[in-house]
Amino acid sequence: MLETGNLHAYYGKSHILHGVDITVGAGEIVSLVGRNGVGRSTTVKTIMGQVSATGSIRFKGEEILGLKPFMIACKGVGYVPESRDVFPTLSVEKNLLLGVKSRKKSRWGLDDIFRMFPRMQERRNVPAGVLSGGEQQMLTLGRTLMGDPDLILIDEPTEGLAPMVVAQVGEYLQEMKAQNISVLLVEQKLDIALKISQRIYVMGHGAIAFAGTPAELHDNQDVRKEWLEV
Amino acid sequence: MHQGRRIVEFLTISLLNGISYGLLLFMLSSGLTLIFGMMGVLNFAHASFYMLGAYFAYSLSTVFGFWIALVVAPLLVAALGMAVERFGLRPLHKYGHVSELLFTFGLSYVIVEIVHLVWGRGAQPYAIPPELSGAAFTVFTTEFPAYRAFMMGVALFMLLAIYLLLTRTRIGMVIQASLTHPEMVEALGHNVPRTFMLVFGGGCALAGLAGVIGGNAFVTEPSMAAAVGSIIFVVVVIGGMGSLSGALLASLLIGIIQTFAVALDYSMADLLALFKLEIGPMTTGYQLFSLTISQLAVALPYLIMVLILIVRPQGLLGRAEG
Amino acid sequence: ETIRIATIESLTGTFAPIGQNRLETFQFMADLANANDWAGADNDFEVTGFDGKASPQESVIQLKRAIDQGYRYIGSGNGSNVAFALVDAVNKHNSRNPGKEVILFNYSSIDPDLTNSKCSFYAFHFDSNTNMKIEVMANAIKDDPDVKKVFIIGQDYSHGHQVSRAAKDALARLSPDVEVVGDDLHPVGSVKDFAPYIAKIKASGADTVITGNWGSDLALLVKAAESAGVKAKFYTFYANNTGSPTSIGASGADRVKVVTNWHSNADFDTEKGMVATYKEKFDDDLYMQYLESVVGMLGKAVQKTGSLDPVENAFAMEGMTFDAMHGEVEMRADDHQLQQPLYVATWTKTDGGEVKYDQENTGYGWKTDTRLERDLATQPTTCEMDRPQR
Amino acid sequence: MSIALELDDVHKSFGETKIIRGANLAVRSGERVAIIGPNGAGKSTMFHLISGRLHPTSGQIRLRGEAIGGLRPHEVYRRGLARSFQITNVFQKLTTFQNLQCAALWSLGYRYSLWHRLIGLKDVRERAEQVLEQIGLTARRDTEANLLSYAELRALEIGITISGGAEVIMLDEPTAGMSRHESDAALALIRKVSVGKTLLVVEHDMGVVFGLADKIGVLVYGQMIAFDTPENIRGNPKVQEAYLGAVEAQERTA
Amino acid sequence: MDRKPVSSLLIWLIFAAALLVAPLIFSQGASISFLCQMGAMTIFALSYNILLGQTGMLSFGHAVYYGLGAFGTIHAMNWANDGGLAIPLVLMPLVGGLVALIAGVVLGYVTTKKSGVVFAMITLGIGELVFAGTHMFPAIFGGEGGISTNRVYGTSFLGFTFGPQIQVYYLIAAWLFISTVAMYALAQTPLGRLANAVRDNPERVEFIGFSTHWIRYLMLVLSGSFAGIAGALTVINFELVGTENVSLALSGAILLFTFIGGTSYFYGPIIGAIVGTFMTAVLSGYTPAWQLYLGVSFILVVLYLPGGIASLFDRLALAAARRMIGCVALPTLSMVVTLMVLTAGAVIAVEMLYHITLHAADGPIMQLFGRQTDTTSPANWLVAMALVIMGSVGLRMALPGFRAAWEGIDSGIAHEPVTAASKQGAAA
Ligand SMILES: Nc1ncnc2c1ncn2[C@@H]1O[C@H](COP(=O)(O)OP(=O)(O)OP(=O)(O)O)[C@@H](O)[C@H]1O
Ligand SMILES: Nc1ncnc2c1ncn2[C@@H]1O[C@H](COP(=O)(O)OP(=O)(O)OP(=O)(O)O)[C@@H](O)[C@H]1O
Ligand SMILES: CC(C)C[C@H](N)C(=O)O
Ligand SMILES: [Mg+2]
Ligand SMILES: [Mg+2]
Repeated sequence: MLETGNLHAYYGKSHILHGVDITVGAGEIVSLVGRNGVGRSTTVKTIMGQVSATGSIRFKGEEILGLKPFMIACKGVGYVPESRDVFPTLSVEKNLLLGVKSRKKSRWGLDDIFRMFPRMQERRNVPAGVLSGGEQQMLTLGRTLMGDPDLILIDEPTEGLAPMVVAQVGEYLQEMKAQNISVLLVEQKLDIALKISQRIYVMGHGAIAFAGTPAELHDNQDVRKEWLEV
Repeated sequence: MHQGRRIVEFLTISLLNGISYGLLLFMLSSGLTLIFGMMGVLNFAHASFYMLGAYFAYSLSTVFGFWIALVVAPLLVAALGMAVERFGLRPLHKYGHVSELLFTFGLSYVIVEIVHLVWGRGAQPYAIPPELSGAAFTVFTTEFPAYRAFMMGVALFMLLAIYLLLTRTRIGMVIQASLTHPEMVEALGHNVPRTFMLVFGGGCALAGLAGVIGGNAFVTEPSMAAAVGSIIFVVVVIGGMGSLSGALLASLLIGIIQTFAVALDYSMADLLALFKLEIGPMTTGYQLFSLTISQLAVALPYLIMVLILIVRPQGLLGRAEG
Repeated sequence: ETIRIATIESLTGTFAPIGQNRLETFQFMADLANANDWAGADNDFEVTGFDGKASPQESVIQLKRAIDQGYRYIGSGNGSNVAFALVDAVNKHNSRNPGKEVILFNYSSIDPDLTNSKCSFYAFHFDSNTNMKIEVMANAIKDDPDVKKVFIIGQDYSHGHQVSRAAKDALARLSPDVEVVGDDLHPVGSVKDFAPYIAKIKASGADTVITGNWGSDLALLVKAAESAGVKAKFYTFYANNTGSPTSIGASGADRVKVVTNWHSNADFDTEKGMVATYKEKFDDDLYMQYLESVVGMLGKAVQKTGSLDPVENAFAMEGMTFDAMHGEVEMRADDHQLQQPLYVATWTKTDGGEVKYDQENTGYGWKTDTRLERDLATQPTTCEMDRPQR
Repeated sequence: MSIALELDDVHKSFGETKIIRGANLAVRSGERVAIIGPNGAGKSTMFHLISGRLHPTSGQIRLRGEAIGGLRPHEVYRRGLARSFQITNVFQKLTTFQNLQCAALWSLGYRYSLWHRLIGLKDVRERAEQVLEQIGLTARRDTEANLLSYAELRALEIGITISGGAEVIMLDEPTAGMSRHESDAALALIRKVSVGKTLLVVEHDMGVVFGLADKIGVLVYGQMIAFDTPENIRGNPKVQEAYLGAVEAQERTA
Repeated sequence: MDRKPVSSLLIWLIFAAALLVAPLIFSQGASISFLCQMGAMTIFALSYNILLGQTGMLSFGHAVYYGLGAFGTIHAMNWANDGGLAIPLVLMPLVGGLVALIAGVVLGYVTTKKSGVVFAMITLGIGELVFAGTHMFPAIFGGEGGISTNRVYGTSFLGFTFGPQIQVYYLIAAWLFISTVAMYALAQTPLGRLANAVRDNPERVEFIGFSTHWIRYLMLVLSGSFAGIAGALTVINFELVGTENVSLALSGAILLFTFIGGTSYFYGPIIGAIVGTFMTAVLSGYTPAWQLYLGVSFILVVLYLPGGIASLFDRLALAAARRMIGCVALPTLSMVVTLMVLTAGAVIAVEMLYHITLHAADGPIMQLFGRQTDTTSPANWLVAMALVIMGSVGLRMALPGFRAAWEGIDSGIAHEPVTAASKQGAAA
């Protein structure tokens, strides 16, 4: 589904990614963990075409590096950013509708989203700007699904969520997997990552420091010591 | 009776004049409202695009005649507008609306000068096409010019077009969302830059069309932009920033009020005179008392605007912010 | 030597076409003078335009600039509002900088106060003032049977006020039976849609309109009247100024009249060819013949005094006569108001004969109704001129 | 001990939707209180109501006995209550130091003065520098705020809130978006600055909540379903199902 | 911080000295009255920046205060001329300031309730309203004719009659100095700093105990008063006021000037006023295209130099402070050269075009940079085009190097305490 090769990314002159190689298989949940500031968000932004980079990004076998973000999106990549970026002035419903891509016919409709997050249905007509932190998180997730992506990049979806909702989000991701959508999950909370993902990448200093299954990571004390714990 | 007839005649004609003037104002301000309402850009060069519309139309009509000009001139203006958006506003987007506003403000200076350069300082003999000169109908003895009628027609057509655009497409939503998070909108698969360019171009086209119509209804001269420059802002503000129906309402309001005000030579002094209060040049504040409504006509729109802003800052039909 | 004249005109804004024409005529006349040595073989005129933007303050700024650049002769082709400001500024300058005096030639502003209460030794006025013109107009109206109800409309500034004042008392004196059914003022240069005013005129039932409007304020007024099918007569001062003829067009034929000191079809044997040459040089009409008198009289003065000193030449010009294209003119010493013939003319189809030249390629031009000789056209003055001692 | 802040059956609805449905709360002065609750429960809204950004639809809000419901933010502040924001909210073009200077002005009685030279005001400078010290940004004293990193901004956010010396302080998710390491630091900071003051925090990070609070209030659907000591809150079954559900798991990884 | 007062004292001395010697350097005729205008405009621009730069209020009606101040002054002067009121000319600017202050107190309260675009619109409305109003009360505002006065009245002040232009200059210079000091001081007060806070984040200001409305109101009244002083000085200079002194055009012009100068630096507006007055008062004397040049340079500033001209100086100073002039010198030089080539080409073309449209009748020959130029000869057009092309190509090549070099310096800024200090900066 997704495959990056020797990805180097830059903000202005500061060199953030130093050759990142990750792959995401079809219908697979892959997590990207690591300390703050190591470049996880940058990685997903780069895939989304928002950060200038060199190397290669192949999606469904076709090179998408250098394409404009909206083209990449139209090819079936969904993105849930770290900063939730709901459209504050638009109503919740309009926010969701904006998720729909111009041409394609979508597997997900408003009702599916409302079934997933009943709270959204209640708040349907209020401007999204007034939603609580958590609600905004749900909204962005739903909005991305409306676009019917084959791969979703999610950056820290559980941030600022009440513990119970955090658990829910985990389940939603599972559900998507069931719908045979691939997920690249950037997570801060290791427990979830370990729980729901098939493979885990640990990132350090803008490069992949470890790749393997949750089990392997769970056992590998030194990696966790060096790259995750404080 | 003779007198009575004349009053009726006067009222009808004045009303028609007011409405047609109001509709021209609407043609002018609709584009402005559109651009502001959608993109949040206060386009100070809007009146300049109106002027360009008139000049293009003049030049074109000398070669191809009015009807071609009527279609082509607005398109040229639109093209120009898109160029402005693409090379002027787009790079400024990140600095926020004030710098966009300032850019258009500077642009208005430049456009006047370009007009000077290309067409000179004098007024252009941009004439009403023969098909449309003459009277549409006569009220008793006064003829109502066919061209003013035509003007009204075009304005209404314009209103319809915009309405369809806004209701039948998602453009509005996309733009509004892009105001706060352009990257996110792109990430959802919308081509934001192109949409912005189209909207701005569209707004300018409307101004251009107004120019084609207003240019020969009144005068085509370099100061024509400045002449309407601030009144259209008044319309937009009174109507409620970004509200199209508000703009329509405000335009008609101003058009009619101003037209009738000109006719009323009554002053406070006259009013008081009714109550046997004599106001003479000696009275303190005679200036104020002797001021006739027709003298006030020029100031009325601004007076209304300021009052509106005080009692109802979001304008007649504007949404309250926050 | 070169006689450098700085003339202050409105070269930008709504009245630019008027100012442009005046400047061009000035330079045209200067060339003519230089070709014919009006100021003697060894003196040449040079005219430079300064843009007063039709604003008193801006014009005074330009005056300062001109003076700073060493100009001693200043022309002014603006509204009376500007003229008053310039006269005032010139007086101040002269009193503060003895030996550096400048003098002002006003060839446009016709507010009578300029040659009465506000008259100045340093200012000369070459256009007949409102009182003179209105007197002639009122006489024409007296002899015009179908004038019964008059509507006076003017620009809301001193000139407009004066026209309305003068018109009302002249009509009262000369034809008491004529009724003034309306008297209205509108903002200067900013009205683009005159329809409301026309509706007003219409409602008043007037058959004749008297207006001192000029520039676009006249052009638009007539245009609006035309499109509302108003058939009233227009008695004007400036219907022959750039812009207006076009908008008067065919529909104004035999209805629009102008009271002026000269028009292109006024006994054209004397100014043979001049109208044509001007037309083909500037693709515009010659109507500011006053500038011939300005250049001519200054030249004559320079020849007489043999010096370029403004004060000396000012004295020389007092009471001077000059043989202008429309007859002999005299600069009256008491108030520096040029005494010259006056015409009343009507907008008519050109006929190659009496109506030879048209204006702005409309196919219509001016046909003289009456010509008033200079002594008949004069008016008394209340001016008490105080002159510098020499 | 006297009551510092008191909410008495406070309601708030936006149009139709009721957000706060009769919230009650009584905070003793000197107490450290944490407000927790599911997303959208109305925690931030409650803060807005207390701090004057929003006005209650009905009910009483009292600050040291005085009714403050309906006052404008600056009026509330002048009565000794300062707050921070969930989304960082500082003066971007001013330096860290100047940010704190501004925040200190009112309490030191300079109001809208135009007859003092700011640099000359010794007390303001000392106050600002002292706070700078506390929030550990002394090194960034003259850096423009918009050049600070996220964690530094959150610290400044707190700094601005405290430098007015108000004795009731409200912090809305002070550690949101911080790594565990960073939030530990933040926790320490909050402990330090809230000594002898009345503190209200909204937090989702249970580490912080339980590490900080003397009392915990649980807000669910606009109602304060519990207000008690941490131990009792942990035990409280209502809270369990309404909110803490997954907290155990999280604690483990913490 | 501690050594700043010293250095700024020096700067003030330089400033004063500059004001003293200016008329000696630019002594020939025209330039004295030009300097006078510049002085008044400088105060006006500085006062405008109290709103735009310091408080973040974009006003389209600042001329209202300038103009009303002017009208107030001229009536006071005429009154004084008639022996009615015994205020010497030197103190007239205070009258202007006072009138404007009152106007600010009256109009300001409503206008400052809102901020941002709404504020901009309200000021536009009030501006137009006052402008229209001036036409309705000719007895007070002189209608189309304006009001004139005589600045020479009463007993002379230390032997100054203020008839001669040079004496007026020194009067204006003195007031310019005083006002500048006052406005700089204002920026240093608590209120001044709070204004900056309002500019950056009005909402938060409410939460540190201040009413944003009140702060905006105070700042508007203050800046209005200084504008009034500027208006008064203009009156003293021209002895005439017209309604254009309250016009939108003037409000717009001052916005242009201020922004070109640079709104985020105290001294920006001074540069702006100098450049602006130069263009309107001097350049307009030489070319009809001056407004084009003004507009274009404004647009260029908005697009490529948001910090205004002042930011150039600031960066140079920074480069100097970092001893990095060396690494920017060459790229900058090449940049400047190519720009000049480009400009030259453009100017030639524009001037010839203007000649063709405006002075066609005077034949094809025109004076350009002191030499006869035939506007019809293709040669000249080719030259112009060539220059433009060379310029733009050169620009393309020079730009990357230029960018890189300066970014090299800017990138330092982040960790550079100096900048922030120098921004709130000395009036250099
Ligand atoms: N817009 C930007 N300009 C310059 N540097 C940036 C920018 N955004 C991020 N960085 C830097 O890039 C590095 C990686 O940032 P990134 O957001 O990818 O970190 P992260 O792994 O997502 O951590 P977290 O999201 O938890 O903060 C950080 O050092 C950050 O300072
Ligand atoms: N102005 C408003 N109009 C309508 N609804 C609003 C408005 N402001 C807030 N709300 C609603 O009030 C509810 C509470 O919002 P609030 O921000 O207080 O939640 P919260 O407790 O802070 O949640 P979180 O912990 O996620 O921040 C949300 O459902 C939100 O949509
Ligand atoms: C330019 C002229 C037509 C001005 C007019 N005659 C006046 O006196 O104001
Ligand atoms: Mg991240
Ligand atoms: Mg919250």
